[in-house]
Amino acid sequence: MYEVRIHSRGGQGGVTAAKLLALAAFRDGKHATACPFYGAERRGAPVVSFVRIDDKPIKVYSQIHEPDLVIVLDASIMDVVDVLDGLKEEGTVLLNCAHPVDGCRGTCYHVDLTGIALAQNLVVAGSPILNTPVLGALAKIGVITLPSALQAIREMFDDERNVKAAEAAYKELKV
Amino acid sequence: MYEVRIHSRGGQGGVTAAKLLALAAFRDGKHATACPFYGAERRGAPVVSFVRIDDKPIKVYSQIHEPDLVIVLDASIMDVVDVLDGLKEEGTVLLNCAHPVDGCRGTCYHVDLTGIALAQNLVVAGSPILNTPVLGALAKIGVITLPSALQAIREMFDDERNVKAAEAAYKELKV
Amino acid sequence: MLTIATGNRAVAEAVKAAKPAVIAAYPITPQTEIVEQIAEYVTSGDLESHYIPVESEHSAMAACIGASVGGVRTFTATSSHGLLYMHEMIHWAAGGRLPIVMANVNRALGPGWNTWAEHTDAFSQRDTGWLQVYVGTVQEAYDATLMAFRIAEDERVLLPVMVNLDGFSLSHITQSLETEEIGDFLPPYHLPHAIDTEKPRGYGPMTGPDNYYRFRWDIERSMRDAREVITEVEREFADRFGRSYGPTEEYRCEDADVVVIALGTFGKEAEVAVDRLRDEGIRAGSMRLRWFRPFPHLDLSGREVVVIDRDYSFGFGGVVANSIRAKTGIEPYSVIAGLGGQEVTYNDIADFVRGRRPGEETWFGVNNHV
Amino acid sequence: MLTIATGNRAVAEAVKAAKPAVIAAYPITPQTEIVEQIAEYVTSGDLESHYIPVESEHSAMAACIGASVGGVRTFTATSSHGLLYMHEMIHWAAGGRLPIVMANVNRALGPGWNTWAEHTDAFSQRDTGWLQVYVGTVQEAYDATLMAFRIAEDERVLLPVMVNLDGFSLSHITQSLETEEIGDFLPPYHLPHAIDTEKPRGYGPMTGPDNYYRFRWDIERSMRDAREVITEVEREFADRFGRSYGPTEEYRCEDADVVVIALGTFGKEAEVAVDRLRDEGIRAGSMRLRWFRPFPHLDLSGREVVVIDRDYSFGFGGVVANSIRAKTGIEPYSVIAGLGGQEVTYNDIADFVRGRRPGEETWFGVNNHV
Amino acid sequence: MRERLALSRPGEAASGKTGSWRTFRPVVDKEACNACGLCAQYCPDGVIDEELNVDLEFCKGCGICANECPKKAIAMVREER
Amino acid sequence: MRERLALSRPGEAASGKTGSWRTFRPVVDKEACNACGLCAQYCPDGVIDEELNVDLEFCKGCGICANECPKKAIAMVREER
Amino acid sequence: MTDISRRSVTNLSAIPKEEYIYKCTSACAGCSSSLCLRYVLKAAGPDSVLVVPACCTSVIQGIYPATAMNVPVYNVAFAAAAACASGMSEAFAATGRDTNVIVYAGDGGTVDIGIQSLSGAFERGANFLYICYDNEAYGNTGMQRSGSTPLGARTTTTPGGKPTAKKDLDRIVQAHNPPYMATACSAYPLDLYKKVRKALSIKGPKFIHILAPCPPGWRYPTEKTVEMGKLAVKTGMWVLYEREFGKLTINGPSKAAMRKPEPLEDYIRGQGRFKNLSPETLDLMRQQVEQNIQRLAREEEGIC
Amino acid sequence: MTDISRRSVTNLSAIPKEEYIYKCTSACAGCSSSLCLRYVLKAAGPDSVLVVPACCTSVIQGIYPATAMNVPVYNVAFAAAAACASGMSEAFAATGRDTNVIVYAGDGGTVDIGIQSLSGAFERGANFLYICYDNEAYGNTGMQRSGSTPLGARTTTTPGGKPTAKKDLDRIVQAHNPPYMATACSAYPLDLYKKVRKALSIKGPKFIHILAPCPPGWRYPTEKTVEMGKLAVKTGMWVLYEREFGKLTINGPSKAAMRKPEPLEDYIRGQGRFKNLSPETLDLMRQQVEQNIQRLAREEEGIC
Ligand SMILES: Cc1ncc(C[n+]2csc(CCOP(=O)(O)OP(=O)(O)O)c2C)c(N)n1
Ligand SMILES: Cc1ncc(C[n+]2csc(CCOP(=O)(O)OP(=O)(O)O)c2C)c(N)n1
Ligand code: SF4
Ligand code: SF4
Ligand code: SF4
Ligand code: SF4
Ligand code: SF4
Ligand code: SF4
Ligand SMILES: [Mg+2]
Ligand SMILES: [Mg+2]
Repeated sequence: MYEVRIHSRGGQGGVTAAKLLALAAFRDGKHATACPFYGAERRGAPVVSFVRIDDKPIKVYSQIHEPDLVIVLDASIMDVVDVLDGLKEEGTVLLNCAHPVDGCRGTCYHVDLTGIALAQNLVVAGSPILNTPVLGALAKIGVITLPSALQAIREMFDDERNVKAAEAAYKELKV
Repeated sequence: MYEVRIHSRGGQGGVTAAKLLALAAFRDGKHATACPFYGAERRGAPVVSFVRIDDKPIKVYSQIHEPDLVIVLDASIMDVVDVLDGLKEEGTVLLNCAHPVDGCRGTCYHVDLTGIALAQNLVVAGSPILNTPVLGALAKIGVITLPSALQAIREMFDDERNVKAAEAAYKELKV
Repeated sequence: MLTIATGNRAVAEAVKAAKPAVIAAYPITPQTEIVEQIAEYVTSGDLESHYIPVESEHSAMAACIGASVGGVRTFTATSSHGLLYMHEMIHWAAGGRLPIVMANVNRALGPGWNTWAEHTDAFSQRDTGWLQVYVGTVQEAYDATLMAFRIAEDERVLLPVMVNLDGFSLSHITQSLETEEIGDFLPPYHLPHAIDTEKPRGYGPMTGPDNYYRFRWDIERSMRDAREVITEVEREFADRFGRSYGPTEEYRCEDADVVVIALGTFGKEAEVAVDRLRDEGIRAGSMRLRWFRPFPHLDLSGREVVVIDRDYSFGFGGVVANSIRAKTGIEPYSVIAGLGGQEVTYNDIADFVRGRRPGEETWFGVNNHV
Repeated sequence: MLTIATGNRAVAEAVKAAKPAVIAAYPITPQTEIVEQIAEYVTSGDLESHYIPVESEHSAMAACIGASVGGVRTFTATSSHGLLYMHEMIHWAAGGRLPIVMANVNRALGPGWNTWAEHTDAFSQRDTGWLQVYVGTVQEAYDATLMAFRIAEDERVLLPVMVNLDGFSLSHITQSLETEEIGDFLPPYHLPHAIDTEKPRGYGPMTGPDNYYRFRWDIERSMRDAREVITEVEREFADRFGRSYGPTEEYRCEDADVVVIALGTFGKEAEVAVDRLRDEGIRAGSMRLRWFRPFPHLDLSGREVVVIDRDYSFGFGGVVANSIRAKTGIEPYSVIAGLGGQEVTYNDIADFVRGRRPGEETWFGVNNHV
Repeated sequence: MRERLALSRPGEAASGKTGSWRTFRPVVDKEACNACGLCAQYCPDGVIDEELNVDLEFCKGCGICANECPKKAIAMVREER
Repeated sequence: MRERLALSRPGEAASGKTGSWRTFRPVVDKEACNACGLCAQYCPDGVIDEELNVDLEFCKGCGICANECPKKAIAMVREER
Repeated sequence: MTDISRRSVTNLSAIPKEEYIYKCTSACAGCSSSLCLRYVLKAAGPDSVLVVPACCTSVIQGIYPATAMNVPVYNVAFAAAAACASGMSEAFAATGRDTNVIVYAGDGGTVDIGIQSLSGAFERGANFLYICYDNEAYGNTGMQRSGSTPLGARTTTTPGGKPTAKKDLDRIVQAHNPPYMATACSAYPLDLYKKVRKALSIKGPKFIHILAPCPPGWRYPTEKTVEMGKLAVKTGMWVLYEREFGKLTINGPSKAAMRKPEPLEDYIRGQGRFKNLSPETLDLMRQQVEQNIQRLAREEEGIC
Repeated sequence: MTDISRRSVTNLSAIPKEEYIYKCTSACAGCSSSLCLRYVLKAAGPDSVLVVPACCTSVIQGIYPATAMNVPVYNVAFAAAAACASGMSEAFAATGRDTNVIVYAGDGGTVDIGIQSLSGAFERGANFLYICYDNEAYGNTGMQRSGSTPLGARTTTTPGGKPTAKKDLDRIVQAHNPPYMATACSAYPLDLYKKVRKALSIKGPKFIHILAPCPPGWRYPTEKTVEMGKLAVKTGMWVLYEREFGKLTINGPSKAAMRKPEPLEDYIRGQGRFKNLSPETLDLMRQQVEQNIQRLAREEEGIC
């Protein structure tokens, strides 16, 4: 079972990112579940979501304490939340950040999703949309395939800018 | 245990009569309970109330099925309800009626409580008040003493016309 | 003072003695007399209290909640649909740890409309964190209401208490009643978490998964402590006023082979049945369950048990019978009787005992039973 | 069609397939998505239905009652305080013998506010005469909702059904979902006592002590008949759509020495715990209780039982543990866990089994336990 | 038929013969009457028919008919039983 | 002390440092400012003090201050982290 | 002897002879609410359903298994009438039925515990007729105060007289801009009949508020029921009007009363509930009556 | 550099500097309701209790064990605010305390599920201040329609736009004749401040209805919150007024707007929830705005 934890803030689309990832994995022929853990907070507050991907049906509903992959949609969260908590030794980290960040563990990727979203003018109520571009990055990392990523995006949104953003993230991902 | 069943119509004061009787018995030094059985009806519909009098504490809450005394505050009820149902062989009946009534069993008393109430102008919302005069009749029958009957009336009402009506009934009771 | 009174009147008398500063209630048959009597006391000045004539029972309980956390003793009374309509706030009052006292006049639930006695209304609130006591006489209605304030407000408890009396058969029956000068039996109201603008706090805010269950546990902890508090208060009450009560009232149980368990007036009427059965040579006893929350520790070992449930949990069974089964392991004969005021006499109760079939359930009056 | 969906979405999909003519609902976290999705379907025309955006849950249920007796299929959804607020009408719907289907997203009760999973909300309605089913997967949320209409509307039942899903942990989880063309799986709505102005009748009028209990008995009779109806419908569903369900879902129970009993998502997560325990050599099994009303006949003889209650009846105990005690005579190890979304993993569940103390109760996370 | 819930059927005398509630009975003086129909119109229980016959099985004796009669053609007479 | 119910205590940062929510940060040009105080008045979170210092630990970056400044003395600048 | 049958019909000719309430109900003698219900059902006809929350009307039908009502009556919980009716009306709409859905509710079930569901249903534009018969207290439970109890009236929960004013239900309903609303009074049954007919001809939420004097509650002799209603109108305590799509028409009897009102005391005096009313309270009542009349008169004139 | 501190106080001089809401709340960026609450508490001062039913305000305080509010806040069930407050105010009265009891509730908790307890408390004359901040939908649960959602607005439960008009809360409250009622808007915090002060100086039930634009709900960029409120007033969509003991005063900004209103489109255009509004709906809205203004203007002039 491949376990992913996504850190974001309310309104940034972390929950949708988890759903998209699960859908893409599902389109890859895997079993997948996505579960958000909602805090009591409004937009802006830290939120975690979990995605599990496996070849067998998944019966676990509790949170992920030892993720294989940690996605951080908002690097500022790292000041308040220990995003690397429990990350497996050989784990992977994906940061939304133009630059590499200190103190990362495992294989550490970064990409400026915010910049990509702003470039595509993907903004809702003042917040850039990060959930569709991040799928591109995940495809590049190999968690899902790029066609499934794009298909998942198209199933959920009918705005091609999201696809463009994902493709951009696929290209711009850096270690 | 002496068991009394009172038949009346909603608004005629049968429930209060039961309370008054219990109070008078209590003032006589007895144990007494009074319980009304309310139907789902409004004023005018038949209502039964029960009074139990005993020297020991009374633990029964259910209805009285074999009364020692049946009181009928409204003779017209006899057309619709079998008021004598279960009356003990040696039982007593008290009817609000100017004249004796056919088909009575046991010792059968009657008195024109309605007339007495109207004479005292004891009328509420168009209905003559029967519950205080009836106590006089009951004292005469010997269920309670007259002083206790009058005391009970005075404890519950501060209108001396009620006392007068009870005294009148005491006098006018006929077998 | 010794007089006669109905069960409803007794409750109102106890409230007059306890002097809650705020009373909020809504009328409903067969509770109405309580409300009317209190309104009368307040108008005449016999009771100095703020009586709030709310527009519904949900608001009655909400007003009591506001007043109780505002720092004063409060009381309300209801029945049946009124109780159901305040369900959300009943949960709230307990979660808010507010020592509100409520009289509930047990009545059946519609449809069809039925105003007579049944315990399903109160049992339907048995998970809420309220203490529940069921009384059997007019005197006990008075005594239990008084004690309810003392128990609820005890710092070890701080939970609301519901005093239950059977609709009509107790609420409207007239029996003798001794009222008391209660003196300092009830200490002044003191709520540790009363609103204090000098010490601002946020009451009942969002509480996450990490903390929520702790407060739930504290309710249960206080429920458990309440058993001791109840015993203490009942003992002190007996010392002061000469009438003693316990978690159950037992009648000729010591040597009984078969024990009838019931609540409220059936529990008293069962004593008459027991006398009859004893006359026949059946060693019967009666155990009237007074406290239902916290549920008492019962010792029934070696006895046959007949439970009368004036309630039902559909698709499951009688609530009392199954509680006893769960808590004692005994397989009672479960009789469902008295729903919606169905007439049950001591003769019927004696019949239940005579015809008992432990482990089975029967609906009184229904031919088609299991 | 095979896709992925949340538990809430699955419920909405099932409703779309069942085509109730009237839907009345009020939003509340974590149920909101159901309501929103249905509003979306109705607006887009995907579902031809009258959606009534009521002003409260009491009115939601009242509107369903009016519509159901008016002669059409109805649906509503709620959670937690919404469920409590409609308590009176929940009783009414069952007493009125109306086959309303409701999805309840199980959530804890305030104060403090807590939006996470707990079963106390629905258990607090367990006496009302509603059938209750608790689901464990997104697919099951869909399937159970569909079957709920068929079961409720069966002439042998004619009682409302509540489909329960854990707040967030199931309502918001995304899993795969197979939706169906249901064809004639749901026959047209037929209510024998639907309003008919050609045949005027008085519904639920004053009903005296002589008659009232008969109608209560009929509810129970139908509850008992419902067991058979449920089995039939679940069998037909399996035949048609290939997914089969029963009163419980058992996992590796055949040869188990110790069985974990839980509801909802804990019941699924327990299966993972069972696998781990088996790896350690502990012969564990899991029995997920699906139907809670009517309460299933359980055979647990010769087994140790660990019950996880995500609920509590204060002053009494865990509702599931005590129901099992009452109905089977077995003394389970009663674990109170997961209140208000308290995190419980398969490791924790395995720990409950490892450290089981039959006959005792423990509150997970509370040191100060009994 | 199995009755699943309390469904009552329409019928006269659903609450019994309410005529027995009366203390006073309306007596119409048809000579004095001008047939205005007001008594029938105002009778809460609809027990006065077009021919101004009072159905004494059901008349509750409220006296409204007598009170409203513009001709004072209705007298309320004490019932003797 | 035994806490019987959820009673929360007042304190800054009850919901954490909300400054981290920002995508854009207000930067006041004190030269252009006329000290009208409108920015402080309208800040929903009260994070602008009398000296017009923005408490960036808590400013959520809504931009109201900038939008309402009659002097256009506040610029919203993209946060780089 | 005059041929009475021929003459007696004139007055009632417009009104169907059919009665949908059988003799007898268990209403109190002299109950004006039952009188009103007779006319409501005559106007509505047999293809109608009554939705009745807890109130006197739930009781007067009689006890199971018989009912005095010859249309379907759905008895429902106290707070639930308007919501239940709105659900029922949607069900009928969904199945193409034209059946009238009529709530017949007391004042308590309307202005107190039922106002939320009433307000909600009206805001949503539900298609039904809501009738509130206002006996100004909780009759069914023995005359406790309701929000609709007038200032100064003694009830069992206001033994010293109600300290606050009668809740202004009509202005509350008016705020919801229903297509049709009207007041009525049991003393004017033909007027009520017409209003019910008109209401039922309009789609959407309709409202009729009937003043329904109640002998045991108001403490007057039963025979005065109609007289009491007329006095309410003639003194201006109660104004008969209709508001169709926002346009107000004050009805004849009230028009007359507004020109030359009878003294308020005539209304007050006959009622036990107003015994010992203080002169100050009476003055306040008088002011309120005048304000209300003026407000309505100005509205009708189109000034506001 | 200019000495800013000296000059900056002028505008705010009347307003206490004390803040009773700590930095930070978890309100959305640009939340106008939090802005309002700042001023409400400044006006009320520390001897005040907030009673808060389920709504955004129950969440923005923060999660246990910390709260951003520095006055006691009693969080209570959704439908219970006014009743709870009335009980609390009686408790304070019984113990001789002068503490302000203030309900701070959303529009859903006021016009929908809370209207019954509000109406009851006002009818009883309870002594407290009820403030409804109106973001015209259920914000806390993610913007479903409320009774207060305006005609045509898209919410998650009215994806095609709300088919019925905004419930007229103010006329409903007005029907209860409270001694003080007012409207306010988050874009005019000093006006709000004054109104809260005045309300709290009066005994009995007081009411303030605040229009509180909400960026995620109305779908406009966060920085436009104040602008949106001003536009509501300037277009006449929202009228600022006070009614003291029945006497209406329309406040300055609305007076100006009534003389020369800005085009309604300016208000509509900036909000995503009004996207694809049909011209007919816009016309209807315009009519409603005009009617409302005229009604208020006439009332102020004393015509009715
Ligand atoms: C939730 C609930 N609370 C209280 C009652 C009790 N109750 C039944 S009818 C009634 C009063 C009805 O008053 P109103 O609506 O004015 O009608 P009326 O009886 O005067 O005809 C009350 C308090 C109830 N049935 N349900
Ligand atoms: C009885 C009940 N039903 C539903 C809810 C869920 N709920 C909580 S807040 C809310 C919406 C509040 O809307 P509003 O009053 O307008 O305040 P806002 O969130 O917009 O600030 C809802 C539906 C609840 N808590 N209780
Ligand atoms: S007395 Fe009353 S019930 Fe009898 S006929 Fe006259 S009006 Fe009708
Ligand atoms: S009211 Fe009088 S005059 Fe008119 S029809 Fe009746 S009896 Fe005749
Ligand atoms: S951006 Fe918003 S939160 Fe930050 S200072 Fe300006 S108004 Fe305040
Ligand atoms: S609003 Fe602009 S001009 Fe006014 S004080 Fe703020 S920065 Fe200065
Ligand atoms: S109490 Fe009044 S309204 Fe109710 S039935 Fe009697 S007279 Fe009619
Ligand atoms: S949803 Fe709207 S009202 Fe609620 S906190 Fe956010 S901005 Fe404020
Ligand atoms: Mg009434
Ligand atoms: Mg809102």
